Amino acid sequence: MRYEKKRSASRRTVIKGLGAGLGLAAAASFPAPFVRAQSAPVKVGILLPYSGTYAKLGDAITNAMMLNIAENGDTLGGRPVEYIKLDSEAAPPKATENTNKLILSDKVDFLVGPVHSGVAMGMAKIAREEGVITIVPNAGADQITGPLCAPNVFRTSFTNWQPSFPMGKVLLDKGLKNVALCYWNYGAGKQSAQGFIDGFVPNGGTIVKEIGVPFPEVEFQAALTEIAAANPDAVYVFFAGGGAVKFVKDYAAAGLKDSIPLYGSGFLTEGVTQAQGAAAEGIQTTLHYADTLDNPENKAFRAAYKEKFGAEADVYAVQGYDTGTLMRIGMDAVGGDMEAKNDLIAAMDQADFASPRGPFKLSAAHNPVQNFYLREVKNGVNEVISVAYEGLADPAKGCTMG
Amino acid sequence: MITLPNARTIAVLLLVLAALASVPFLGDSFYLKLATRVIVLAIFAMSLELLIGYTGLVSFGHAAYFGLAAYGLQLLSPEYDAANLLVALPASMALAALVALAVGALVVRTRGIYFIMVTLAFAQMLFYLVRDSAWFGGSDGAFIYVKPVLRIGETVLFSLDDRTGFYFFCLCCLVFTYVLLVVILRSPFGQVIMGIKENEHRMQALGYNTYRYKLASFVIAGTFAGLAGFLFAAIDGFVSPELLGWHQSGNAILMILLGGSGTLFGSLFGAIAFVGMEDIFKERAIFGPLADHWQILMGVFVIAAVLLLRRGIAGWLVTWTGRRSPSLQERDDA
Amino acid sequence: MREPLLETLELTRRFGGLAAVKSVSIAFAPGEVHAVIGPNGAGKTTLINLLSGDLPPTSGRILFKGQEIAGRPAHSISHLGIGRSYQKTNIFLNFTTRQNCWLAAQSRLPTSFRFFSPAHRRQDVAARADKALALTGLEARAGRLAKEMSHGEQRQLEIAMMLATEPELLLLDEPMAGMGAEESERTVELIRKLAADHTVVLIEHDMDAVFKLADRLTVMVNGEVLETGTPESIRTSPAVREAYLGEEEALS
Amino acid sequence: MDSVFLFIQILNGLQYGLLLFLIASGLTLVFGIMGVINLAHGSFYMIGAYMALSLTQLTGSLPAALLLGIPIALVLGYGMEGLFIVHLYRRDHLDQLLLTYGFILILNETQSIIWGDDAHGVPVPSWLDLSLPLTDTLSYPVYRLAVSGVCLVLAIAMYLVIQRTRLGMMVRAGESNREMVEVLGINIRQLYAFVFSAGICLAAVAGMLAAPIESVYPGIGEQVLIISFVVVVIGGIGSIKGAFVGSLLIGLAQVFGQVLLPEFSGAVVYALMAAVLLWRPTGLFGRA
Repeated sequence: MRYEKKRSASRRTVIKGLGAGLGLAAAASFPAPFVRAQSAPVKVGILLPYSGTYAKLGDAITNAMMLNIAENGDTLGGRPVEYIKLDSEAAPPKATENTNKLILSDKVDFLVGPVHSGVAMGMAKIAREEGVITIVPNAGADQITGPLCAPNVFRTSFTNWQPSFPMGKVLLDKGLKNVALCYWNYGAGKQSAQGFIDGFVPNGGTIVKEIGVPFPEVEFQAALTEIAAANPDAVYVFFAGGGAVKFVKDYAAAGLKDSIPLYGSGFLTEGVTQAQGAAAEGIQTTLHYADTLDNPENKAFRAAYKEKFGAEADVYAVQGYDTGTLMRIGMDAVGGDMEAKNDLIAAMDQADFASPRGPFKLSAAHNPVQNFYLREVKNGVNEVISVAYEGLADPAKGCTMG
Repeated sequence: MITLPNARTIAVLLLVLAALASVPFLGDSFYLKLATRVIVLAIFAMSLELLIGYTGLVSFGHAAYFGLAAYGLQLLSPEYDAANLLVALPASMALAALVALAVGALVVRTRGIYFIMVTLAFAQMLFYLVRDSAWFGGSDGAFIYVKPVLRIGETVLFSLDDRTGFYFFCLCCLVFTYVLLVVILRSPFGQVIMGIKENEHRMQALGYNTYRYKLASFVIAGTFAGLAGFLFAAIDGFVSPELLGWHQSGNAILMILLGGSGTLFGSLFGAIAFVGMEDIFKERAIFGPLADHWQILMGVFVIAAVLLLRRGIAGWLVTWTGRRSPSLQERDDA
Repeated sequence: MREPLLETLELTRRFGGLAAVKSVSIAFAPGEVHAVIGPNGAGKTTLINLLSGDLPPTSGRILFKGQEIAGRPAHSISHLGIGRSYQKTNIFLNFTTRQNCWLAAQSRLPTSFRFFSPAHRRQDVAARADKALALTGLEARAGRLAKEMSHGEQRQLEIAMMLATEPELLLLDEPMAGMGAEESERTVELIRKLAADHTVVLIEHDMDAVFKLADRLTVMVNGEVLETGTPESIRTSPAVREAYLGEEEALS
Repeated sequence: MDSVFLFIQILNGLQYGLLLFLIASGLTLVFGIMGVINLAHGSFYMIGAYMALSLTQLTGSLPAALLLGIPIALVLGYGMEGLFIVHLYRRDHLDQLLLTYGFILILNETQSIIWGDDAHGVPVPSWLDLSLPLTDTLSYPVYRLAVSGVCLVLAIAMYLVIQRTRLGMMVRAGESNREMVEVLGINIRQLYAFVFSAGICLAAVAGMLAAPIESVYPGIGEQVLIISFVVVVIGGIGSIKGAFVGSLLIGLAQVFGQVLLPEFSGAVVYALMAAVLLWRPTGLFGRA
């Protein structure tokens, strides 16, 4: 891994002239020659979706992360912070190009992003090669902190496997032994399903039916009919966003809600209960966060977020907020000296703090070790019922670190 | 019919080529990678231009062949070792060509709007197959850990891991593609496909089995799209199913629009403009808060370009350099 | 009569419910100029389209040299030695005149799947193209873009392209349509010259031209053959007079 | 699978197919009659869905929202035709493709600005918010059946308009022969403006009717666009009958693909399309 950097003051002007002439110029800003000093801003490059389906997540993460750093006087390790935002468009073909831009052209000190797992893969590829400290604030692809894990790559969210794993035990405890699985048949859906299976089958549960719906198809009638035909004790699903809204409503409209209880990974009811309405009432899910978590950090965070942005914080905001915390921990440890990168990484690696989601620390693979909460939708709110699993770490299969 | 570009146009092209060739000497790895990407996209657009500009087939699924060859490299790369360029490159292009042959055999029987939709639909089918089937590494994409090398026997002559070397390799591929396509267009075969674009019915009456020529053109275009896809995968060593998606096909068409349909070299300008354009629209210093909604700017620009910039950058260049090449046909006549 | 070069048997083509060509049986003898005349909508152009393979017949047979060709695609019929010109000028407008003829001549190469040799260096193709240009008197126009030529010249080019494919049988669909008197005259001369070593099927509205050129005539009305015969017998046929002359006095 | 569930799956497929028909019929009309390819068709489906959201909030009832939304959609279509599409009739398909692609970008981002990026539910009208029990566990939402009914009525109405009225005669003439329309003294400009507006309106109505079923979220339009293309390809361009049959086939293929070939269900409808093309290159009811 290369930590040293080459910088030349005149380079940018040369490129600017030539690049503009050829139309190649990344019309990024061209600041005055970099002054190597502790007072020079820390550059945080943010690659998140600001357009398209995932724009809402990108905004929440960005807002909360900036809120966190603003609470620290807009500094990291005593240095001011400069943000460089880039729209990822949730488009994997552009992931490496955008990452290159932030790392090679803007020379960011920290790289934050993305939401989409495909983009995360492209980003991780470059981040691993260039060695820039990277924090993934959402994308849950297991590989990032699995086979692709790297000392400079951190995650403040979850692996797709994580939220589903605790539910296996929850269902068995309720005596629900025959379960049908239904999920979007793509990376996140399959990994989520695997998480559930890992927590369910070895403990004596049986998967009576597994239904993969082609992503991002939202026509669920066929799947619902299959579920009804299998007549399981319960159904466990992975859907998110618009698909989650539709599935929950369709499930209720098909009359299944009263006969076969519906469980899911927390994204099923995250940020969409308004749209789901009455159909969501009573659905239980597991996630590493709930809006109603009763701890002082959460209350303070939610109040501050609401005051500043006029909107309720959500799980994505928490992940963004903790991204800020993680950067603060690292930068405080080295007093803002990016040259002390190994120390910085070591400090982040050892991070152990009280997050709005509860206790937060990192596994050897740099994925959060965190509580998973069993939640139930009551009056459109995900109320915490219990801690379904305390301090769950991802198995990080294939990671050779630590 | 195709004529060689006139002296002034050639001079401009050589200047651009020289400018491109000088990029590695700036010593900036970001711009080097960006320029590599532009060149690879230019090859992609140029391959599509053979269909759109010279055979009259508006394919809206060209990314399928681009993406398949990209996956070809991924599949042929051992996890801890480099693939041999001499094997992986021809094999990936052959994969693209074979699939183009199978799809083409069905789709070139259709025309016009029908052709557009059918090519799109087949590309989507391939997209879903790559994304959902177990062979291709899943919906999140896959890595090529070690870049391919040119190896004869045990001797490694050249590795694509060398960014400068790779850049010149791509530049050579671009020049090679351009020259080869010009040669093809000037050949009897080239005359036939241009005749088909101009008036397919008459070509049939003259005794040409136009189906076979259109199919051949479709396969050649798919093969060169495969070349571009292979190189694209080698830039950063990352492939994703979206490389086959319809947005990617749309981008290639957009490059042709910007560059100007009717000249092969327009594709290069189209690729440059395409890559530059987005960055400009995303620039807050120019567009202020509108930059946050850069897709609106992009949309307005595309619409304006269609309505006003009829012949693209290349058309403008050809006019500027004097004599208009007869190969530039007014779209109205189509 | 000699063995016909081209023969239709009970040839029928329907468009929806409408039969444009109804049970048409005509024999075209080798070496003759056979004109097909009839009022608008008689089905003449549809007949040509069936013969050239531009349209498949609904039923019936077409025999060329005794071989069944009904339903074959146009390109395959062209290669048997049947060339056609179109009533509506059907040329490559953005190509030069010479390139138009080149493309036509090139179709006689065993294959055009040649990717690397420059097309314009093919001497055999160039020779055929130049010959066709010479026959039609378009040599001086060889370098002009087709779309920049006059209507009459475009009509000539239409015929030149057909000739560049060196056919044995010519299907001429109103070669004089829209031409001035002088141009018509030249075209009549050209067809006469061609008739020396080609069989010609001619559709034409200009009756002067038809009677100057035709060895035999077929009169079609409403998709059916009314009568076939020599110019003399057609001129004097009461049936033809009744069906046809009522609307067109020119037949004298 | 026992016969009851088989029957239910067929019902699922037909019901989904009817919804697809509503979207695809507008597309095939515009393709067939005007020869224009409109990539933004799906975006108008999306606009319809969002209109249903806002207008039901405003009026409190979906039928009222429909009554308000239809004229809005017609005006949007009329405006787009008059300002932009009109320049494309003599251009090639490449330009049509790009111009309407530009519209996708603009409309998607506009949606994000106006309505934000949240997912929203649109309530089913209370008098239709019922379910019919089919088995012990499974029942069928009445609203879905009602939508199927509306789609059927619209299909029949379109058939009658096209086969039996003077307007339909013009449409049919335009479909087969542009010159003939001019000869008949029909104002082709007006005809095109009407057809395009009607096509956009059908897309928007589909979006409005589907909103309570589908929910409303960003990107909803692009998904239906490509599947509608497949419907049109299978049915044959310009054929309403083809769109109808094609929609039902796709609906069934989608459902049974999921049940029988779950691993490749995403590709099943395209495989169906390939099979139809092998058999009939111009679609089931397309003209050669």
